[in-house]
Amino acid sequence: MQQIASSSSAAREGGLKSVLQRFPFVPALIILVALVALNGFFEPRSLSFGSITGLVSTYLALMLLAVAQTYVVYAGDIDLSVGAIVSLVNVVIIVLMEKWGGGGLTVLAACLVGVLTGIACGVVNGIMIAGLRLQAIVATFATSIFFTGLALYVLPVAGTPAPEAYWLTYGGTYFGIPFVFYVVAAVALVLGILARMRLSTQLLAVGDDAMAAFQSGLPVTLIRIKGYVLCGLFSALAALCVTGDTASGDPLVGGKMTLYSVAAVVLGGSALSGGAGTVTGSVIGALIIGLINSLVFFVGTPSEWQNLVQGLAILIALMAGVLVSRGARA
Amino acid sequence: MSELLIRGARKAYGATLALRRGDLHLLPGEVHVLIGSNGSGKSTLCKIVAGSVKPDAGEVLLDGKPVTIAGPQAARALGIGIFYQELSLAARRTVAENIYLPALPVKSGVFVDRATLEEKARRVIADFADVAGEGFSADTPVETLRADQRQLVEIMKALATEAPVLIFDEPTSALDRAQVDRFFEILRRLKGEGRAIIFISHRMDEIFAIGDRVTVIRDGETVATSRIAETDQATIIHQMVGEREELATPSVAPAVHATSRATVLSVQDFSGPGFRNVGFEVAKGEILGFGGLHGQGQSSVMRAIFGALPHQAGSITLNGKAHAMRSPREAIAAGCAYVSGDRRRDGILQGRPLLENLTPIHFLRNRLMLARPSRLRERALKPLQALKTKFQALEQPINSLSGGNQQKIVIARWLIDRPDVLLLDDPTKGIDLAAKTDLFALIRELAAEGMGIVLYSSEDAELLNNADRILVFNSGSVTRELTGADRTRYNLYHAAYEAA
Amino acid sequence: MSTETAVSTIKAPSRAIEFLKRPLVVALILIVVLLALGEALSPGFASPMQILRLLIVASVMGIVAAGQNLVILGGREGIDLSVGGIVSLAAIVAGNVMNGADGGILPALLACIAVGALFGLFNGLGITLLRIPPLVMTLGMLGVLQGLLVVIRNGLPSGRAAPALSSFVTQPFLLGLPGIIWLWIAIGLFMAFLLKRTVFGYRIYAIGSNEQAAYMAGVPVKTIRVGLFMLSGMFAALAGFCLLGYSGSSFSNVGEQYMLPSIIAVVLGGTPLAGGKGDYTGTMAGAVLLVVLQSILTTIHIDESGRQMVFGATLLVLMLFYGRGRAMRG
Amino acid sequence: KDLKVGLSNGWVGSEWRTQMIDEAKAAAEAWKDKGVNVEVVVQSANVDVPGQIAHVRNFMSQGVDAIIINPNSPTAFDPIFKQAKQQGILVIATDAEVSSKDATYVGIDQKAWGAAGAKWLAETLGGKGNVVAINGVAGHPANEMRVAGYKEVFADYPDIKLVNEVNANWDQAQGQQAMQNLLATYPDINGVWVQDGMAAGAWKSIIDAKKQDSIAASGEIRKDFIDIWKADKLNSGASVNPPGVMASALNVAVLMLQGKELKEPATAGQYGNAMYLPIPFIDNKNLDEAAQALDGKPGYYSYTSQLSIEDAEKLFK
Ligand SMILES: Nc1ncnc2c1ncn2[C@@H]1O[C@H](COP(=O)(O)OP(=O)(O)OP(=O)(O)O)[C@@H](O)[C@H]1O
Ligand SMILES: Nc1ncnc2c1ncn2[C@@H]1O[C@H](COP(=O)(O)OP(=O)(O)OP(=O)(O)O)[C@@H](O)[C@H]1O
Ligand SMILES: [Mg+2]
Ligand SMILES: [Mg+2]
Repeated sequence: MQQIASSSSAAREGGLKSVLQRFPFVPALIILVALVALNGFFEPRSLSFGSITGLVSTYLALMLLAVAQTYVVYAGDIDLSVGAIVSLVNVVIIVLMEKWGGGGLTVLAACLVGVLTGIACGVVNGIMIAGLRLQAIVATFATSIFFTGLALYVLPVAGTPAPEAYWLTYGGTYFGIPFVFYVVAAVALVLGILARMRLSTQLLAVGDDAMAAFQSGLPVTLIRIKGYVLCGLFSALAALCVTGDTASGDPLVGGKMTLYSVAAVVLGGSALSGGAGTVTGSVIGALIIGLINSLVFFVGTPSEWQNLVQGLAILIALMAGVLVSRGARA
Repeated sequence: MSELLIRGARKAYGATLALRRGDLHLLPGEVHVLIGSNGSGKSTLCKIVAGSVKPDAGEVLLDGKPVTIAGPQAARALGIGIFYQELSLAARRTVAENIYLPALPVKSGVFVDRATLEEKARRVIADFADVAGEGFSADTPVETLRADQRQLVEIMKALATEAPVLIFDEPTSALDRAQVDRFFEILRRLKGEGRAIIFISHRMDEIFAIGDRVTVIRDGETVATSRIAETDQATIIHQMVGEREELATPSVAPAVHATSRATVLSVQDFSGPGFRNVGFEVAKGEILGFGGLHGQGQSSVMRAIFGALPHQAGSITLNGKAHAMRSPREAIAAGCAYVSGDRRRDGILQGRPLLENLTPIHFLRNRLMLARPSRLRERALKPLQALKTKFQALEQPINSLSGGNQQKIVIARWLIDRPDVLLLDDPTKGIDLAAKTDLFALIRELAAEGMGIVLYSSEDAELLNNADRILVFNSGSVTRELTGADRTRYNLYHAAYEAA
Repeated sequence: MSTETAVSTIKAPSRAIEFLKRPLVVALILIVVLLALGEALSPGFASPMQILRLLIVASVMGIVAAGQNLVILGGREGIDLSVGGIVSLAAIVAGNVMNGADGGILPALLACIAVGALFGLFNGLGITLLRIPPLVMTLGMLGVLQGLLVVIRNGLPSGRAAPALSSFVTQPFLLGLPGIIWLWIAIGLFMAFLLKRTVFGYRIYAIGSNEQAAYMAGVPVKTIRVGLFMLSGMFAALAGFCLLGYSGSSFSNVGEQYMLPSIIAVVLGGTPLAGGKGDYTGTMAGAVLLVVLQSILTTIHIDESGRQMVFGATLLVLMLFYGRGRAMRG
Repeated sequence: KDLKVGLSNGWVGSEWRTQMIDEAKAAAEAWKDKGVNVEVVVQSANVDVPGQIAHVRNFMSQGVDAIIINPNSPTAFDPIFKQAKQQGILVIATDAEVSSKDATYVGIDQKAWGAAGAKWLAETLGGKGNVVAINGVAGHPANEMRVAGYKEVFADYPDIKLVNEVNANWDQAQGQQAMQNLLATYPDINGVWVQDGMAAGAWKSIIDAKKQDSIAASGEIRKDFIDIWKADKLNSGASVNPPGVMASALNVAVLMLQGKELKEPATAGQYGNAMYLPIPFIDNKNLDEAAQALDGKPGYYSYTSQLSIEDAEKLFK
């Protein structure tokens, strides 16, 4: 009797747990929904279609950057240079678009070079950390200084405008749907494909226990380098979005985004120690950061308190994210 | 059909020469036992063959052709599969993913083929389905499994390689009897298929049950290879220990009864995670054995007494005083000691000098604030000598010792200041025969000095030979107490296997 | 063909080589090389006065790094990103308490140490009781501290350093060395004593190398870890206090420049981020090395982009010397 | 009609910014006496460019009448300002110029600011000597404009030799360290061009090296520096970037919202949308006046000036 009762309750608990195990971003999603509701309560117009579009186009870059960060976090690594990569790619494409005249085809070519730049940065990071076995936190901090220097070299002063063709497209509306939503859909598709790829599982296995993965015969170094390459790639895509939203070059534009990308990954329920997480969660985490910032304003926080309230809210959300996702695994 | 020849394999870690001259000739269709005391270089030799350790010298010939084994991947490609003593599992991946981690089935070149994966995994699991225990399926994350179940996953992972050469480095150390039996059945089948199998174990009965030939390795050097049928236990042990003649016959201490009847530890109505209504008393000078199948609550009870697991009900009385035992600190202060068989997790301070590994209990029990290395060194040496630990200096990092010697360090830390109660939770896991003998002699001595000792061992012989009294655990409860002449293998098995 | 046919005798690595591979020695050699290089590039760079001034700057960095070092040694991915915020906060608190009066020095010191300890305590409690990863907890705390700085500055006059404190930091005090260098030496001795001769020190290494085993051996894991974060906060606060003496008045964001460099100093000093290994002597050399490198770059006449690229690349090269992890295939 | 004005500040790392917001709030209060209700809503936080774009979007969601922004980028706001204008929102940038045609810049000319300090330095040195420059954040537009300003001036003085330029990121301690390194490597420098925020630090190093009698260097407009300046009789001069710029911008914005038209349309500057405010200059001649103006203020308080409502009204038809 007793045994039956206890086992059925265990099954129920297991049900909740397995939901959290399959979808570790559920808690983040709940926070997100709550934040949307609160934003709407304090400023109904923030839920208008235009405002939502604005929110998405502003934070699309951070979402992509959080995704970028997630792939290295999968393998138990971290990349503190993502912001610098965003800056570098931003100035590279801006300078190229200006140099090449800013026509449709040259814009695409510049974007391609930008993406390759991001990938190259990822390769550098990957070789430094996986190949030469430097510690990720300090090595990527060093590469971030290097990439920033490079960005300053490419474009010493913020300001060169992007061709109208570029940012009007990014901000435009096609068939009644804003361009950014097409981007979101495309990104979702790509992420779905990546999640089913062997590389995702391999990255997670490496993050779980690198030695075990190596001894099992996985090419650990190569896998980690691929993680950094994915990170560089998505950082470059984030830079394309930043450029679309800001329509100009700025060698420092990404600097502050690095730590936010780490925060977004944690908010999304991924473990910084590696081996567990989802990119969906990170995307949600990025939106949470954006919504916290606007909510703090909409509730009418006095200006001198805004930073503190935002800081506290993010700290609490981070703690909640960690606690809940651990509850899912414990 | 593969024939493997290893000649003159050599590996040094800094000043430690792990393998001096490893030779091994492995034939298709045999189970080749590799035996040697702790730290003799067995795992090192295996890892060289598996590609995860780079040898300093030596050659490997596969079917007569010299081969270069550049890494684990290369080894797999050459048809070598391995079970690692320390396991090679990704805890948060599922059983199926772990089994096929090195070669995940893919479709369209890049996507994981989940359906094929699950199906293939189910087929491998099916071999062990009835002995694997509850909660073991293809999509269970490995982190939720028990130690024996994890070992089964590692076995399946090795089997799934379908490699002609298979290496098993202590695959049975956490398995219960039924699991071992099943594993051996499979080994015999593979042997029949012509696979070449290396098998390592410290359990003599297993060696004689499954082996065809045996190679003995001593101090990093291969000393002899013989057919199992043409050798015996005494000869093997003689080859293992070299000149230490007196150890050739395993010393089996007769059951001594408690010298004094004074109760030192009393546990009543004890319930917690994995055990229910357990009650017993340990007298001064007594060695109380915990028996039964693997994972029936023996370990949990000990950990709960030690404060490392919470208990829900019951009382613990030590030297006449009741204790809540909310943490190991409290238990240690009360005079309790606990030695875990899982030294990597619970025991050693990885990378730290022996001295630091030896002193934490001493600090706590003497409420010290300052550490004076010269004084500490003096204190630490005595128990190390008593355990015949092999080491060069107290400043060397603990990972420069072999597994067995690491375990001796962990035990020695408890002996600087004598505890009143010693809880031994499978303390000899991975310890060689000679060391075991030393250890049990010492335990008997400690008991004679008035300590109360609780011993759990996954090896029945160890229990029967050393415990004065045995409580048999089944499904978290004590189902039988064996004393005096009742302490027979038959009674032990009978109690262990009967339905709770 | 064989795995490795050469029948080699194992070379016991010679003592000299072992010695030269020690992080402390490498750092010291590099410091000398850099000073010589600096002197060659711009005469006067390695003059005794200038070296003294570099040491003053290095000592502030070194004091922050002392706390960082302890937290990192304690393992479990120990890291303290909030030190930057604590340095700033402490400088403001100290400046306001002493407000230019020598008599206020002691109360100011006590006040800012208390502030450092308090935030260290918050960090420590979040990390141990709620088991938030240190990177996440201290990152969140950094956000809170930055917000707090804004609030505090709105309500407080900015303080000034007492003359005695200023001269303690910048003027010769004993044997021609400023007081702060003596303070740093004292901290070096204190750290050596703490780590090598106290039970607390032994326990730091114990929890850093295997927390679970330490717990089973009766080490009060949580208490120690909370203590480490409190010490880190206190060292950061002490550095903020000294920085006030260095710059004369407190101003916002003084501490920002110490956050990641303090970690770099620890790593250059031979303490791996994994913890459980390393000591403070190396970190001291690491701090000097970092400061010498930075100031060499200030004195050579190149563009900022060039400076950053050289700085980033040099850090990477330095890490390659001895910041590398172990190979998977031993 | 009641007016709602959004103030956006994307960096909170200095007291100057705090004062800027406070003065703008005070200016809004002052309109009450004129019978105009001006409600200000403020977003002031350390954000990156995308974060500040979000500020603007939040203001748009709230339906403000005007946005006054101290922008983190000159060009990045072009698209969002365009949207704001389409919604009928008046956009005014202050402190740093923006390229958007949909916005007006009300503030000082940063290039002239840099030039004023350089001119003072060059003249103080009698047109000759070795000079070093300590700049803010490399790549930041305000910094680069100031740099362009001093470069242009120094080019006119062939005997002034600019021996090195370094960046100390508008951080006082970094400015102090940079100065210390520069003093060690260039023992014979005569002049230092340094921006506010770092000047106090640079001066500290100069004083520690006991070179205050042989070096002329630019100074700061914060009260605690001006006190030292006065007490130690430093050879210094400071162009004033008054924190009151945002208040000035607010006054202009309110008048514009009331439908008034500028006498001279804002067409100055490289983007042709600027309306420059005068740049006061403090040197030893008027130091006492400046000190008097700051009397009784806290140490971090900056010397300030702004367009009063009356001054602003004079600019309109
Ligand atoms: N990674 C390593 N670093 C340093 N020394 C090592 C390392 N691995 C093994 N050794 C040393 O090499 C020797 C042989 O170790 P090995 O693990 O091969 O022994 P073993 O025969 O498998 O022993 P056991 O029965 O205890 O598992 C031991 O002295 C051990 O301390
Ligand atoms: N029941 C347990 N079994 C094994 N390990 C544990 C257990 N509880 C905690 N630990 C390990 O020890 C760490 C610290 O645990 P803990 O409770 O409880 O510290 P403590 O020794 O009680 O410290 P303090 O005495 O300061 O409270 C945990 O993070 C975990 O790794
Ligand atoms: Mg072994
Ligand atoms: Mg406790």
